[in-house]
Amino acid sequence: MSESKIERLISEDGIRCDGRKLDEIRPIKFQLGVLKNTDGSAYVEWGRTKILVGVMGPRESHPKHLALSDKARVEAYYRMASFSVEEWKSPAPSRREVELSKVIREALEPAIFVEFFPRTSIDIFIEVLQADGSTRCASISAASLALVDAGIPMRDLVASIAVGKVEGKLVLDVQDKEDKAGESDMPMAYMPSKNAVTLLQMDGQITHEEFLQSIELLKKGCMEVYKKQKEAIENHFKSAVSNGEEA
Amino acid sequence: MSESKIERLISEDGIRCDGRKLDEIRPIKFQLGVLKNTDGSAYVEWGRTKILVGVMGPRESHPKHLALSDKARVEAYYRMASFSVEEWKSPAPSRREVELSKVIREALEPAIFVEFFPRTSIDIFIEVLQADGSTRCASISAASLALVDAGIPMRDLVASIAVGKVEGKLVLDVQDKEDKAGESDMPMAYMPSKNAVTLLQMDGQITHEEFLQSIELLKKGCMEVYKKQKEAIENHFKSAVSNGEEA
Amino acid sequence: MSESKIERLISEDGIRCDGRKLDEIRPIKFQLGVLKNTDGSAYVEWGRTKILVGVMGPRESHPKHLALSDKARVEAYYRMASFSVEEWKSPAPSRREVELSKVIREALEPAIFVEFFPRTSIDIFIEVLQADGSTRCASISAASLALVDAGIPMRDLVASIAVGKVEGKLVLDVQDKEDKAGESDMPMAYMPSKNAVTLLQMDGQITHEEFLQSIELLKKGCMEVYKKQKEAIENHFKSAVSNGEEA
Amino acid sequence: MSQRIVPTVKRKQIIELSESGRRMDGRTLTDYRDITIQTGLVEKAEGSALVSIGGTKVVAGIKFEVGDPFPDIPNEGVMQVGAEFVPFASPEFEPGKPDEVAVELARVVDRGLRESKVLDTSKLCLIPGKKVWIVHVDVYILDHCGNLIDTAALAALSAMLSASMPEACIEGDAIRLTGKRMPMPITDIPINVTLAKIGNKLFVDPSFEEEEVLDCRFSVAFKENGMLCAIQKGESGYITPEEVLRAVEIAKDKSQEIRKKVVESLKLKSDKVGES
Amino acid sequence: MSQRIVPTVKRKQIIELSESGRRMDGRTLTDYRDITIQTGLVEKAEGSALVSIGGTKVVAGIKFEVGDPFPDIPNEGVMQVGAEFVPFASPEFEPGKPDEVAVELARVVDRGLRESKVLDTSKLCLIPGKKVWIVHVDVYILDHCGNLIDTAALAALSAMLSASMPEACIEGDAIRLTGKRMPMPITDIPINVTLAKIGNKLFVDPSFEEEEVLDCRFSVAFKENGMLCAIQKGESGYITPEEVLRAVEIAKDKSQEIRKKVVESLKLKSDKVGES
Amino acid sequence: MSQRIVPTVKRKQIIELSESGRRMDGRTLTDYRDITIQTGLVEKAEGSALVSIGGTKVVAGIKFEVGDPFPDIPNEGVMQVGAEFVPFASPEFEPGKPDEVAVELARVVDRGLRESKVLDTSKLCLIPGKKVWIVHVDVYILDHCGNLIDTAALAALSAMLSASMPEACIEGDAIRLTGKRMPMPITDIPINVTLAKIGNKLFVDPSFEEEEVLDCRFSVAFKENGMLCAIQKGESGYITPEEVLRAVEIAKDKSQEIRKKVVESLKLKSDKVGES
Repeated sequence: MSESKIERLISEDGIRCDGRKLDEIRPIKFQLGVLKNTDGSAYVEWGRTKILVGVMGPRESHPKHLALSDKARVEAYYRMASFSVEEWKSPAPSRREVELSKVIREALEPAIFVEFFPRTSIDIFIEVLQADGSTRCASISAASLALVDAGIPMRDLVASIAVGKVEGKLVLDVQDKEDKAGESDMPMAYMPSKNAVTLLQMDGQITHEEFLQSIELLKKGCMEVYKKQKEAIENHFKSAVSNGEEA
Repeated sequence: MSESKIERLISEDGIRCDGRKLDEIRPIKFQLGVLKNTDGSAYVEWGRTKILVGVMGPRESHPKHLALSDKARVEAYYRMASFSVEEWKSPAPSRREVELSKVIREALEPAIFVEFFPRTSIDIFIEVLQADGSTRCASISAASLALVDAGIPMRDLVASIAVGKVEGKLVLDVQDKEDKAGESDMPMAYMPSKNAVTLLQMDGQITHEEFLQSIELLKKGCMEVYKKQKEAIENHFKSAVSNGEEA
Repeated sequence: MSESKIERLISEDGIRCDGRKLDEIRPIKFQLGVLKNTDGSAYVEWGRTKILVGVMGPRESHPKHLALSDKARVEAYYRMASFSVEEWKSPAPSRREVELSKVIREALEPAIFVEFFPRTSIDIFIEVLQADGSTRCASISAASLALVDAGIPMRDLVASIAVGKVEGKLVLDVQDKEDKAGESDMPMAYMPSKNAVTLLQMDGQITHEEFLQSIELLKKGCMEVYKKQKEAIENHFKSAVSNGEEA
Repeated sequence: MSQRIVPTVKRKQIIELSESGRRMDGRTLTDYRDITIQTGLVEKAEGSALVSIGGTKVVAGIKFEVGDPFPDIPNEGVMQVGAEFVPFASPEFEPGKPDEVAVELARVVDRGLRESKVLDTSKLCLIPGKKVWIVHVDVYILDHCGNLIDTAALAALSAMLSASMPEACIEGDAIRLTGKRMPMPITDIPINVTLAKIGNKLFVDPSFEEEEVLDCRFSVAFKENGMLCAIQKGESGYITPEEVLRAVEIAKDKSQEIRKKVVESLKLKSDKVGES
Repeated sequence: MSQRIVPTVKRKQIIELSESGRRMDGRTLTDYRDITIQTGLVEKAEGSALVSIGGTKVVAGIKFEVGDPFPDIPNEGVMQVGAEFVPFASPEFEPGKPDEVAVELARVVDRGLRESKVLDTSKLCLIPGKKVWIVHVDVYILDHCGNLIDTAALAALSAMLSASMPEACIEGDAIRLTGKRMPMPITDIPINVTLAKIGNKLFVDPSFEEEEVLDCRFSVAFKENGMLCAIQKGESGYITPEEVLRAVEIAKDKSQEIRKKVVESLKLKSDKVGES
Repeated sequence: MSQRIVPTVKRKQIIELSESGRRMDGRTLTDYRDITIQTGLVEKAEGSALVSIGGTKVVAGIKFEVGDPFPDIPNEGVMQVGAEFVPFASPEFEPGKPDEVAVELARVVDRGLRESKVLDTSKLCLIPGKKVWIVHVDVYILDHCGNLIDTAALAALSAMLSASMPEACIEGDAIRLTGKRMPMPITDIPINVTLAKIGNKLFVDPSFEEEEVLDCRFSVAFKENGMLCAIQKGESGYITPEEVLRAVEIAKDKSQEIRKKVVESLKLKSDKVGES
């Protein structure tokens, strides 16, 4: 918001401030099985956004009275490290972190066969080490992989990405600078094989036409993330096999 | 307190700033059965003071270990909406709200046949939408009606009103302006048919003689509130019958 | 810290600002059985430091799921009264109080035959009425006596004292003024008959040589405290017998 | 253990009925329940509104307070939106438990108002860089019979539209209130429309019983000029992209209908809003 | 489930004994237990007192702090009363659980002091409109054997009466403490008297076992000049108006008795108080 | 009831093995597990480090903030150390539960840094008496496989050693950041070494399974010049004075070994530190 508007975020030939094209996503690096004390884990570097996800479960619900008789109880905890953002952030969860925990849980739960694990809990802990835009998309995408790493049966991976409007143009995969200066932000989470949108939010102002274009762009972006997720899984299990150990 | 003392609150012929006589109560309008998701409810407009009360129960105590083996557990929650007072109020309960919740509960419990409902809870939720003095009296009086609306057997209605000392004179049913500028405030809750005082508090300074007079004035005031409570019940059940439905 | 360094805390002939020699402890007065509603209690005046300790237990653990199947659960709660220190202190427990509660518990638990009381709780409540240095040492020493007063079987008393470095010299039993101006503070808790150190902490900077000397000085100091503890127990039971009542 | 009686029978009924375009309470799939808007109930607040959609009842109040600006926008007032669940609004609300549902509600209402720039915060500066108006917009859920988001958003909006603000006079570093009132700098009338997806049908303005069996919730807010200014998908089911597009189409129509209702209820000159 | 063994047998005993004007511990119905007042225990506090009524023991401490005035009384100091239940005072107090009982206790003690204007807060202003003395009056319940309100009120009062305050020197906008002490601006000696109603009898200064079986509690505070300055009925029973009048008569007498005790204990020149 | 399966069998194994100077994971009693230090992971922080000792993993970050000094040291910056247990670090950590273990950890790390005067806070003053730099040092426990204290202390230290601070320009009462960076005023490299006492043996750098069966924990921090700057005994067992002396001897050696590792990893000119 304090960015001077004189600095252009998109050049005349449609190149963004970090050199990307309008519909180009940032470099994304997923890694599974990075933590020792979880049932499953994943790490993602998504541009400069860096996030660790750990999954505990299915395990006994605690406290017990919160257990559900017909399915697993899924909880997500999205937290930002105090040093992950420009200004030092108090470790107490903000209202933003509370809301994001909720929508992230709701984005992931439709992908999990929760009905296989009645009376248990599946806890998804997300720690944002560095936030540079699209942290909820990166969290959801990485959490899908952590769930896979935990061996939890899933309907499909959930891939997620955001479209923004910057200087009047729709751009894929907004980074922090674009988000703050931009006119809108629209993250989506998507299970491609189910054609299922599990998260959709929007802030800002867009026309109906831009909305329709955004949905298309989001589907394209999610497919690219999805591809990277699949590669990460493949690499993980390949290396596990070559190491002669269980992933 | 910031009221300028130059403005007189009582005229020379004993008329108060809102036109009332010294022992005259404000217009009071009770209404039963105003909420859909409670077991009983009531709304009161008491001058400009506006309060909603909802009763839940008797219902299973939660958490269970708080249940009592010989009677219902009664709880009252007195809360002021953030916009109910001059200055914006944080929604976190103040120490005043905690104390008022306690004395309101203690004012109502003697009227309830709690021994009929062992192991259950009766929760009385009070939301002050606008506070213009005597909110505890209005809360207690309205809560009595909400309990009736919930079909909870009562020994009697609890009627409540306050006497204040303003410019050296005792006045019945103090409003906010009189309370803040006044020398004392003395609310009482009373079950007429039992001759039972269930709440009595006093702030300020009064002589023994003024104390005796106050008690008389409070009894008179409570009888007037009591009459209005009975009318409200009658109207409520009458209209319920004429509508051919259960209240 | 705001103490002016011009004021010398130790005179040229090795006398401290309160008249003590370098290895001299302050006057200490222990008293057992000072509270009525506890299972055991003790009061200590240690120089100007004044502390009350109450012990509840062994009693049923609450909440139950915290009980341990093989031993008593010991908890210590170290709290400072709002008026016990120079600046008014909020009653909410500070991080310092939380840490001290932990190390005090860990200093006392090795002395208690916890294995005699599985499934129970022993709660040690410490209230610092006035803090003038070495409050953790005074708390541990007094809590030992409160445990004895509660009739809880102990391996030995725990005696505790601190050594500080002030103006380059090691001094025994630091008071507040010396602690704040001093270069280091090193409290120890010790069970003499077991040769067991149950608490040891250090702040500040000392050489290895000073460290070795400190340990010797601490052992000497603990023995003196231990003697006073034993005297207090003797006096207490003597007076109990002479009063013909149970202590 | 929490006993969730999954209301499968009711869900089946609701879906079957929806095949013929109807609902349990007689509405069509695109009907709202009755909407009532009453403003001015709380005279002590700068603005207030009691709004009901069907049995759902929400009161909103506006309070002004002098406060510090955010460092990065030193010359703008601050709008703060809060949502409280009064425990009598539903047997499920517990006293004093701040809940993720309340947080989400407050933030969705906030975004609907904020992103449409309904309030021109640049006109709420008192002493540049030092003191600005803090505008508290608090919604209290009084009765929960479904569709809290639309009801709360409408209550917050109506309270703002009906509010007046204190006139202040700056004398050096002192702020003096003249005691007079002036209109709020309102620039838009954003309307939020929520639909429930149940089976493969979309239900406008879901009732409490519909919410109990829904797959997911979809809310979208529109500005007067037809632009979208907020979207929120909720609950642990999914929606297809095609259903999203359909939901937005339906919501756009409904938003105009409700905006008309607001303008009539508050006797606004609709064309005047937007000028401020 | 909480096992409340209603002590009906004990209640019966207490009531029967009261018929002949006596109590379990040998007192008459209007006797206080022994009262002891020890001041100056906490030298670091500006004032302190350890007060016991029978086995009930409360320590109170006074601390001064420089702070901001309330906006509506910009030239007056602020008195803040807090009450803490030390968990060893009773098996029923849990650590760290802020409790409505503690809140009520603090507020009743506060009102007794505040409404009698015991402290002349107009003399606690440092820089008008900007800085004033905040006076913290904190009571800690050490041993609970009944009648906390009177014991806590007496401890708070005694601590205040025995306190001295720091002398401050104002140099421009800076506040410098001279290191000297001056007397507190005390203007009254309000005394709180509590009675329990059990059956149709009134018991002055109820013991713990009497409190377990009481119908209700009734507390009233008197100023030196005999005026009432605070009343609080407590607990979930009732009292008749006639009993209220009787209680006030009894309490008035007892308040004078206790005030005499305070004056003697603190070696106050009783006539000096009120001048300040 | 909490089911503590006391791992007596494992304890016996560990003690037996230690008789021949060996440990379950093949180490000798004085070996550390592998130590890795990676700095600069979090570019948005003024400094950061991801440190692992064996499987234990801790990330630390440094943030600068302009704030108020403490009244008693008005011309010095403030260092604040926090420790957070990320719940995925161990099945025993619960979300959002501030824990005495985390508090102790933060305070022990804090003392190791503070008492060695690692940061020259006198160089962090911006406007004397008014504004200073607040330096937040926060450690996040990511994976708990034993010896949190040493790992956290090393992460905090490495983050500080690798940090740069914003250059500020004071213009009257305004603080302007030039956008440039300057080195932190670091004056020492304190190293914390933790041993576990199990039976009558001391185990350097205890693993998680060793911690489960230990008698007590003993941590000591050394400055570059060999002085001790912090000690903390932990857990509910005891240690003899003789063992304490032995532990300090061992720790002294290990601290030099680890300091060398830090200097190499961060490519510090070891002799340069200490001048700043």
